[in-house]
Amino acid sequence: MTDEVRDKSSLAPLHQRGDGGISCGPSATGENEGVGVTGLMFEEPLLFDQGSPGRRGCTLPECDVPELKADRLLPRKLLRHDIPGFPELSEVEVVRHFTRLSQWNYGVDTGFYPLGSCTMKYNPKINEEVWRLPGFSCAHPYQPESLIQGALELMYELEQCLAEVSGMDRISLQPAAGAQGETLGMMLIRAFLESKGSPRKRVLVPDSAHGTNPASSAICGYEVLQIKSGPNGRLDPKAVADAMNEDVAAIMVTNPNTLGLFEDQIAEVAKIVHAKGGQVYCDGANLNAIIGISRPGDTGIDVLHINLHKTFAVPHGGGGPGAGPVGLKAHLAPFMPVPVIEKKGKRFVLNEDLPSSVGRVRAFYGNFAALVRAYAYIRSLGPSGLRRVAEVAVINANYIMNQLKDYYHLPYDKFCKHECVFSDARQLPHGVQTLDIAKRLMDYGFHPPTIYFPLIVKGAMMIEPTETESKETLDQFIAAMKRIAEEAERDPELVRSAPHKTRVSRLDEAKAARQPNLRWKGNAPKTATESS
Amino acid sequence: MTDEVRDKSSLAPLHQRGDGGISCGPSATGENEGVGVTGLMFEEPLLFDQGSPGRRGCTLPECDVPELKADRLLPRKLLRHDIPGFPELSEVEVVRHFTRLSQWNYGVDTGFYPLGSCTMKYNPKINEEVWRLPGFSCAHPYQPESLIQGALELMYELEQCLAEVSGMDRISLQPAAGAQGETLGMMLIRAFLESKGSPRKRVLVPDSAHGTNPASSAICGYEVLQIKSGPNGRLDPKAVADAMNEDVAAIMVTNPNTLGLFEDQIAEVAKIVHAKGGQVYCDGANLNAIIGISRPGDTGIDVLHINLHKTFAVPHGGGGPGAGPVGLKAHLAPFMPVPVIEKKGKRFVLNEDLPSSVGRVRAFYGNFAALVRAYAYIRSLGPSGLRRVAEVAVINANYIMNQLKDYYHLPYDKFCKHECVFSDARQLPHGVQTLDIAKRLMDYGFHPPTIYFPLIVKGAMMIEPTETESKETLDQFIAAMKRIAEEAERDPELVRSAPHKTRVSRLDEAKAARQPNLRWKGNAPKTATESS
Amino acid sequence: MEYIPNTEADCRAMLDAIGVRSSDELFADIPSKLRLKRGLNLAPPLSETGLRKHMQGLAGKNADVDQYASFLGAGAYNHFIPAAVSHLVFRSEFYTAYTPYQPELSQGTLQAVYEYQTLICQLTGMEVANASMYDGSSAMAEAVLMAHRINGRQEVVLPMAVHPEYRTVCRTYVSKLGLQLHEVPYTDEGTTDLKQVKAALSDRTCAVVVQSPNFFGVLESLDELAEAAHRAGALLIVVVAEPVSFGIVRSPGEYGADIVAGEGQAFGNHLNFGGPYLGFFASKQAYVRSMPGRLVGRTEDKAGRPGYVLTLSTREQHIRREKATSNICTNEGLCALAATVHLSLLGRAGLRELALLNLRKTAYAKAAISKLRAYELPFAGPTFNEFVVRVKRRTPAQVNRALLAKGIIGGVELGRFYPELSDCLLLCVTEQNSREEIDALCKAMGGGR
Amino acid sequence: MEYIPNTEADCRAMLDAIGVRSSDELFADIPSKLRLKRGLNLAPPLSETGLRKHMQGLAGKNADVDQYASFLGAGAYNHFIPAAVSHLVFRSEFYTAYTPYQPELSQGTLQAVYEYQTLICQLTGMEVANASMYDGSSAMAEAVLMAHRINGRQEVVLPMAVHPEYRTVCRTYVSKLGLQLHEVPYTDEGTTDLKQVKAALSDRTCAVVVQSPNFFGVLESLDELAEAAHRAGALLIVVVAEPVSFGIVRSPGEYGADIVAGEGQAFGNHLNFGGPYLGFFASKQAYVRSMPGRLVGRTEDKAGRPGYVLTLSTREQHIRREKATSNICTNEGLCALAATVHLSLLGRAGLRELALLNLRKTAYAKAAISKLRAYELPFAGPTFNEFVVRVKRRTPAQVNRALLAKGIIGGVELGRFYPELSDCLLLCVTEQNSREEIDALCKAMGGGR
Ligand SMILES: Cc1ncc(COP(=O)(O)O)c(C=O)c1O
Ligand SMILES: Cc1ncc(COP(=O)(O)O)c(C=O)c1O
Repeated sequence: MTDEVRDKSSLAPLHQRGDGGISCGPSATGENEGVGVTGLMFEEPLLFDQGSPGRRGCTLPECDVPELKADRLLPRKLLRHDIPGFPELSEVEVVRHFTRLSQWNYGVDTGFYPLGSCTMKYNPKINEEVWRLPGFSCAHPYQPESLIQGALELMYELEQCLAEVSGMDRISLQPAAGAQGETLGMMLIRAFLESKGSPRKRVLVPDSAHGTNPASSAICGYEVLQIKSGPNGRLDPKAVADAMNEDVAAIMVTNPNTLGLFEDQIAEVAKIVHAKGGQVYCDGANLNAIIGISRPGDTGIDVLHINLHKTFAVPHGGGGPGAGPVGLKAHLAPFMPVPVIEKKGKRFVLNEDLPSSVGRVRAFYGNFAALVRAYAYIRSLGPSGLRRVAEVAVINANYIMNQLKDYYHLPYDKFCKHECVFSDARQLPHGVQTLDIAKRLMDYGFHPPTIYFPLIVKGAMMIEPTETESKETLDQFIAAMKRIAEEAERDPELVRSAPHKTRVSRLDEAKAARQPNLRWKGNAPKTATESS
Repeated sequence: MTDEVRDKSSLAPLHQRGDGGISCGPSATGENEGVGVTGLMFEEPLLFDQGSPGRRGCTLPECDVPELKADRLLPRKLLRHDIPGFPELSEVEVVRHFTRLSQWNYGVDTGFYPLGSCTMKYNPKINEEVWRLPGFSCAHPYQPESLIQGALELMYELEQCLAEVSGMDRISLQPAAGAQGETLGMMLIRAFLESKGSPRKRVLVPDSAHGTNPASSAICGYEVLQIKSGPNGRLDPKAVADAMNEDVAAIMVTNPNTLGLFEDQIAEVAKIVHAKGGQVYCDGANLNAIIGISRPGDTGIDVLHINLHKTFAVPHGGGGPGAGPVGLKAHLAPFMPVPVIEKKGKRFVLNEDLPSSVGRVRAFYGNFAALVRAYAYIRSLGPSGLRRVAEVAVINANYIMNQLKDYYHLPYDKFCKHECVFSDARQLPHGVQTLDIAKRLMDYGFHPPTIYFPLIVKGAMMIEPTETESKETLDQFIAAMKRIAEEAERDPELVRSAPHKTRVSRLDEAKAARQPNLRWKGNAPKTATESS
Repeated sequence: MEYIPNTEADCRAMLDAIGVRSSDELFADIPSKLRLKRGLNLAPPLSETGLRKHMQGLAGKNADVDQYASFLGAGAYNHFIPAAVSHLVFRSEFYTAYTPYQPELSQGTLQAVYEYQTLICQLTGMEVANASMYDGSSAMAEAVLMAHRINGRQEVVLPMAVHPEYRTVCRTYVSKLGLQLHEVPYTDEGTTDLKQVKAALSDRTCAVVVQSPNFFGVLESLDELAEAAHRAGALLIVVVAEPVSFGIVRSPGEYGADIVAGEGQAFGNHLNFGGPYLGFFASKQAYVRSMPGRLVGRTEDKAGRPGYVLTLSTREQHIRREKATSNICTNEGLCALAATVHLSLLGRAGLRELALLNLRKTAYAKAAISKLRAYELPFAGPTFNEFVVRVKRRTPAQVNRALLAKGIIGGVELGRFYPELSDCLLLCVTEQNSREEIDALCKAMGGGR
Repeated sequence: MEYIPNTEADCRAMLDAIGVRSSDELFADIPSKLRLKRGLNLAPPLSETGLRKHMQGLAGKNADVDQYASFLGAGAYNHFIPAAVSHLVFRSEFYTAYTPYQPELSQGTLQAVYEYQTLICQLTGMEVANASMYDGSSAMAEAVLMAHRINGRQEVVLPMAVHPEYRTVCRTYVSKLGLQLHEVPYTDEGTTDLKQVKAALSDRTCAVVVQSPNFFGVLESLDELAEAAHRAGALLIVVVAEPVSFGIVRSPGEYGADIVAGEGQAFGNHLNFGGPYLGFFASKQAYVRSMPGRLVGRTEDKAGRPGYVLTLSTREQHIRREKATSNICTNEGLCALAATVHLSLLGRAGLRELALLNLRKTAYAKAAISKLRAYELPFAGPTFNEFVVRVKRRTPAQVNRALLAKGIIGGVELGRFYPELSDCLLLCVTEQNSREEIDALCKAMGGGR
């Protein structure tokens, strides 16, 4: 802890504080390490290691009511007098702090971000403009219905759009993300099965599934039985049939799956599961690959979630928020979470009166600002544009797959959909593994792909270019990947010690987990348990 | 020219195209120069060297009228069919292009920007929000008066504020920048003198003046007579008296002047000039130092300009736009440019009817969006806040001056106002000059001060911290300056070869001027004169 | 607009390289009967201008809190947001990034989350905080699940003074795992009935949940609740939906809370018609390995320079799958960033001042309304910036309609959630409500005397 | 709010270091009689919320073009601006930077200006363009001054079909140097009277100025004007106030223009009640050293990497002082950046399509209005997106008032600038005016039949 305790008022000498350095073009002389970092980029201490007592970064509205003292307004024993260590900064300091931090980040607006399964497509700027319209961003969720007709209409229309795109009968816009969509979807299945007599015990999940699938099953009180993928990377109806029985509540299928392959036996699988009274959940995270071409709802499934922050261009925000609407077939509609939006004549209403509803997975109605963006996106592209998304996303992915397959091991050598998955099998003999390749890509200016997922491919590199990348960008990425393959043979240490050109070099994740340091403690009040 | 002609469709190999590189932490291995640049920062080719035929970056409104062919709408001989070489880019490409370019720039939001005479203070974010209100940013200048009352009221009120702050009788908000303010101011003087019989011939300008002063005098048809500053860096009334006669139209005095000193003899000088029928122009670019403390209008001057993009926190925009309102005494009011804003009862009107007006220096009414910001700034600070600006700006400047005076030659050793001016006299013996020191500051993360101005200080370094910098930032800057002074002695080559840590190293300005390359020509149509 | 750079010619070149004649061949693996044989039945594409107009039209059909004086709260608060917040949050390096899986390219996000975690600890008085949850309600549900993981017990005491929608969410989440929720009533003070809490406690009690300020705006007696819970070996979960109260009210940590979960929207996030909001989540250090959600930790790089990474991820779904502490993956990162920026701007003095301002405005409004003959304040407990008003001669709906006619959005009609309070309104007064607005509210309410 | 980080204590520490007791001592050099003995008489400070409300109040007293259908042009054009433009232009690295005096820290600004210069050359068909001027009107005045520097002649032919405010600015600027302006009238076509131009030409003629599309929206015959001017040894200065026309109209460069100056607001810059706008300025290569304003050039760094710098600055005031080619210092850099971004987004096909759309909409409106009995189109020349309408039975002011009552802002009343056209309106139709708006305009105009 001691190295974090700093006297923020005293002026640390430049070389300790490391402030303000910018650095390091190819002609760097290196005479002053410790001052500079990389590029036009600054060392920036924590908020808590800056500022000066009494500084403030904003003015509050004037107090136009009597200025009673706090202890005349609340019982003294409830009062808090100070928050030691809380920031004391001026507006310019806060602005520079976060401006500098932002410059340490890589986003889609910076460059190619081929994180597989994440669909990091470009986020249109007009969508960022429209969700901020005061009628959307400054509307309170409990405003009287007459004053929220535009919001309800938008949600109602978005439901229709998503139902059409997914082939489902109804849509709930409530879930805040894909995983919450899964939670809700599995709850719907559970409620349905309960209404038929028993919730059952178990959920089948393919071994290639995203971690949220088993985790969501567990939250809904189910055991998870893992199903092994077939040799072609797809679900084998036989394996499903073997595992299926009256204890099985459902199967969760990701389609297209995390290997970037379409589950061509999905209809067969659904038939098998339905025959034994089970339900079929579809993880629609990868809808981008098939939008306008095939509808999950036409493949025999019962429930589905869609990640609006993937297929529908809602920006991911460095971690969120997103939105994970759930599509469902009519038989599940009685169990939908409340409220549902209905159209009564020309008015839109919120209906809370659904006696069999599972309840709610969150307060209010959903991540509305994300819904606004997704709706705007759908309206911008229209039907042909959405289909073109899938086509180009798939062409782009296959192009990368084709161009790199002589350089990296391709466990499933087929055409892919939205992404292709390689492994490090060819580089391992040189002592270079997937992590190294990923880090080395950074030196070439690219964000790495998703790595070590799906778990069924050892050392997986899952590359999803999306449709918003140009051929030139793909070619540059391909060239960099080829070069790295070459480097792995010629100079493996160069790759193993990457990245070399980022603000920090490879970070010690093991240390972070071994000695967790999860917050600044320079000045915090110590509580009993903590000091013990 | 050949090196600029590139085939934009073919994929240049990575090392030629240099795309996508990011680079160069202290642990850089240098194995791949040519790919990386510095930091999380990208090579970014020109707009014209990117894209692909047929790409487009935006959609236009749908055509809802008959789609007649161009040649049915205009005579064929007037028609243009194409603009070869014009960009063909998608939205994501344009966004990445300018995002990356922005990352090569240094702004006030990035760090300390002590450009002397430029008053690079922090630009409050709320001001950026309010000028964009549709009622301001989407109002057409020729809207009927009843639909622009808010804009006129704002301009009227801003005039009152600026008149109070400057001590002048009237304000014209028309000029787009300081230099245009000077133009207008000198035109007012000329018109006034003409009305008295003769415009006269000459304008007196101190040798410390900004280049715009003599240039503005020239545009108004005056010869310039340079007045030597006194040994204390200020105007010597004696020198003015010697130069003053009936041929002299005016004197242009910058107060506080470009050495950061208050012209304490200004009243005396004004008396001398007025006695011979001349007028006194005050360059108010440095008003920040005295706002609320001394008013130029109370010092005997007749005309003044103020740079709203300096004292009044309008951002400088990487070159502009700014606004340069002109203050004037009542005797000059008949000559003001049209229109003037007047209040008639509760209505605000534009009055074009000023028979003796000099005319206009621009279309419409001024850089309105800049005026909105300046008005917002004044309303945020109020009278005490504005005075505090001057106090802290002057404390900050004197602190730097005091802390560095043992390291750098200080030609005028006095308390200063908003800025202090050093020279490279102590470093020259080591072969290090002002330019080197400026470039070396970049390696420490600071924007250099203004250099080689004012001209009367050989190798001048003009440092203006403004009031929006914290003591900690000043201390870091001071530490860097001290370290550079030390480096200049110990390792002059290190300083001479700076900067070492920027995206590009020192640029060859001589070459740029010798072989001017002022635009991309890869694909431009050649006109007769050009190919000759 | 499709936002697709590649032209037909670009695609052609790629298809040639791939060695197929058309993109159809790439979709050959989709069985014909699973393909859509028609175009999607959606409206044709809009141009950017067309879209802007369409969206302006929809937005224009909603009222916003700038057009009306609004006294709505109940878990969604209209607070001042400095202009610098959205300027910074919408720097594209932040908002177009993914979850920071690759720390060397995500130090901006990661340091900001570390700062956010610190701020949440400071506010709540807790030792460790995560990187965010979906919203306050699901954070509360996850807190209950976490308590269950910690002590394995099955019963949860859930006061009725907790936000009704939060309770529904909790029930929806936890019932699948067989947990039982015991709802306990509130007193005349508007606080949770301590006696009933005590009566409900046993060695099967997993946790006592308490919201403070509670749904009625009343501050609960956390000291007594903590003592009672801990005496029974249960955990105390404190929920805070209006975190501006942290500026002036003693922190849950000081009372020994084990988990603090809540809604951070009030800091830097717009009302957004209910979302995205910001679930915050903090606990005692001892429980960190049972925590849901992402955590950022400080570490160093190969050269010993400090840096930040996602850590303790063996708790999470991508490693632990069905055994994970939660299934959360995408969270509310950008909302947390907005809160971090807002709190940095408010700062030590500003946050306190903001809280005090809310207290003062609310006290002013309460005093004025209590003087109106047709109303009374049913709950006597101390409040922060919300309070319940009983309408004596009309229905709350009538009052609200009358207010609306004067350009005022009144309070939440409590009958919607509490049949026994169907003659009551829940009003919220923040720094955004000027004295004139409050006076206008009282005048319009008084109009019905 | 003062936006000052340093507290009293910080200042105290600095004053101690300086060695003075108070800041007063630092102001001791200002003679007492020159000091203000009282506080400034200004309104007290507003909080951010107070300011926001105050400014919303003022803005609300203006109409904006989103509320009304507007047919105003005349040098300020309501065009579609893609959302990406302001997102990019307001990245703070751009807008909080100064003029790029230090190229190593300003490559972003500098490369963008180089690109802007290229785009202006491409649009105008000229060989060299500067980094921007204040606006179209002052750019035109500077073009005349430049022509004077080039050939030393004193007389300028200035058609009355040039924007009246531009002419006033020109007169204001150039008269001090003894230049004479000869105004020449326009014909029934609405074009400049070529015969009169020829009559005005002599070996004293410095330049012929011509605006195209001219103030009446009519395209001038640049070929004949160029020939006439050049035959007299004068320069041809072409002024363009509506640069969207470049998308479909042959460029001035193709006609041999010597200098092209104009207003670039139409690209990416909002109406802003008249400013800031964007003066663009281009000329033949041969005249570059006589050009006003900043120029960015490509060069290389010590390692041979390409980079950009301000160049040929020996023309400028900071070097040449009273002998400079202009006194301009601060220019309209950010407006030029907005234009660069907008043009990049429009691109080769988009710009042409935009121009065509303006032509088509205008043709539609002209055709519809020409059918109204109470109006006629006095000028027969080809127009781009503006045209003059003669009002037969009422005054133009009456028509405008009637339109306003229908939510339509009509045209500029030409009597304001041309007494002989006091029965005329100048209407502008852009891509922002929907067919419904145009139909509504015609209907409302027709109402007066
Ligand atoms: C296949 C798959 N399923 C589920 C998820 C979970 O979605 P979210 O992160 O929105 O909760 C993801 C996202 O990473 C995914 O890729
Ligand atoms: C002292 C002084 N005068 C005049 C000017 C010219 O002002 P502007 O750049 O606004 O034209 C400047 C700005 O650099 C200046 O510093």
